[in-house]
Amino acid sequence: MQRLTEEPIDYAALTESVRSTDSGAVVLFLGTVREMTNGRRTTALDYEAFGPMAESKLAEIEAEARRRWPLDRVAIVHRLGRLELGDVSVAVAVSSPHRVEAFEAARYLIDTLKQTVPIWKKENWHDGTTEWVHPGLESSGCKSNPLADKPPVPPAVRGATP
Amino acid sequence: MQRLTEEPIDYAALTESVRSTDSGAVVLFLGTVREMTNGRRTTALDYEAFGPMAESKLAEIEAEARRRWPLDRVAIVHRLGRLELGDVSVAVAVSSPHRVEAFEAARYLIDTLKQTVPIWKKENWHDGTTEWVHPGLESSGCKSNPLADKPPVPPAVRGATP
Amino acid sequence: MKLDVRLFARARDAAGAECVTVELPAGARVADLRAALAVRSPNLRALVPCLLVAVGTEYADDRVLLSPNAEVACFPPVSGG
Amino acid sequence: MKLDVRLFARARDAAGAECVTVELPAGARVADLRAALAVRSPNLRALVPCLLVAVGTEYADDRVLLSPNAEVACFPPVSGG
Repeated sequence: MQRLTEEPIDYAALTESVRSTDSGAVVLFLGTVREMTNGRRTTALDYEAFGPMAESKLAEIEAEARRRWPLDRVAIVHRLGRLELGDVSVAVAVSSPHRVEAFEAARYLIDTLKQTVPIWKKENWHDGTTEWVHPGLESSGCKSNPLADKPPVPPAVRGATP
Repeated sequence: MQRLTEEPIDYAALTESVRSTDSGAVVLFLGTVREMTNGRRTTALDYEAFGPMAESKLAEIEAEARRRWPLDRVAIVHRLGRLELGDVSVAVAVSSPHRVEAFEAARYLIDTLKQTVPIWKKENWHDGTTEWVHPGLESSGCKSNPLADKPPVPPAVRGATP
Repeated sequence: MKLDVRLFARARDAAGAECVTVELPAGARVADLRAALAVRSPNLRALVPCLLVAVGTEYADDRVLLSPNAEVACFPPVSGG
Repeated sequence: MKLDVRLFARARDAAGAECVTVELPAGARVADLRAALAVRSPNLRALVPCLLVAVGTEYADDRVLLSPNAEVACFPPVSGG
């Protein structure tokens, strides 16, 4: 299950949704809005997404995780819009018979989400300035493009279409 | 924070207790009672602990995790008594500024808990038989003792008393 | 052919528009789209080399051929999570 | 000296008691406790070699010296989680 939402994420309900008597392990990851980043103070984050593609990519990474590990249930929710300090921006919940797989899959899901799902955050710094966060992109432009010289599907999700 | 309890574990409250604006990541691990183990059906588990030592060892492994990773908050609760299918037997919640540390610490905490904290489970099999679970111990006895030839503190927690 | 290109995040802010239309010859590829975008929106020029391009809901590299009804989106590196 | 030894899980069930008392000479070590336990509770004999021994709240190997007021517990490998 994957979902984008403008509402606060009910991570307890999400966790309940992956529990089952087939599983001995549940791992939940929450991304939360941290106040300090590299010594700068944030007051809020704005998240936006390219919705249809983000949902499609989330479904792909869930499918890839299920190919790699024997998972029971998977639930991923990403919040969009204005988030205040401490708010939950993303929740990933995974259940599996044994714990190693649940840990590895949850880690894979959030790592891959951050690399490949078209969602962006904008910092609203305490000093009143705002800044889109685009990893690898300097204010002067970028040195190299991860897609220009590579196959259409980024490496992290290539396995999703074997 | 570490606790043993006979009551159902409120893992949502536990997760709330580790959230903070200093953290960008929360990882929660839940152990839950699985129905099938090596093809055998369980109906319930009974957990018992050597309470004072279990609490002391839980405090040690939290201290060791804090030495290894820059953690924000840690909460560990283990349930004792009769647990039915699907019940949560243990919950480990960790927050940290960045996700890698939260994942690694949560994994370390549950792995080490299972190796060193004096808690035991008894299987109540569907066929009416019961069986204490003692890893490495065969019904005829054991081949080797992990403590007899080694220093007093098991390897996994040696670093806790440098 | 005319293609509507959706923009997101810093690319949208730089262009001052959620969508820009570019004119491309038949047989154009993603690389041609990049070049056209830099001409169409000079404020995007510095960003263009590092934009990710999606056709439909799939990432597309510079060699991908564009059809007249392609749904195209361009955006800088993602930062969800 | 007399030591009360707490037992847990399968060790308690095998001995049929939560606590057994063993008589040990002064200067006895954990290895001597194991031997005495096997004599005191024959049903524990098969388990004794693989019991973990705790003095207070710390694991203790066979070389650890036992004091007359030591709080001792013996139990098979743990299985929490």
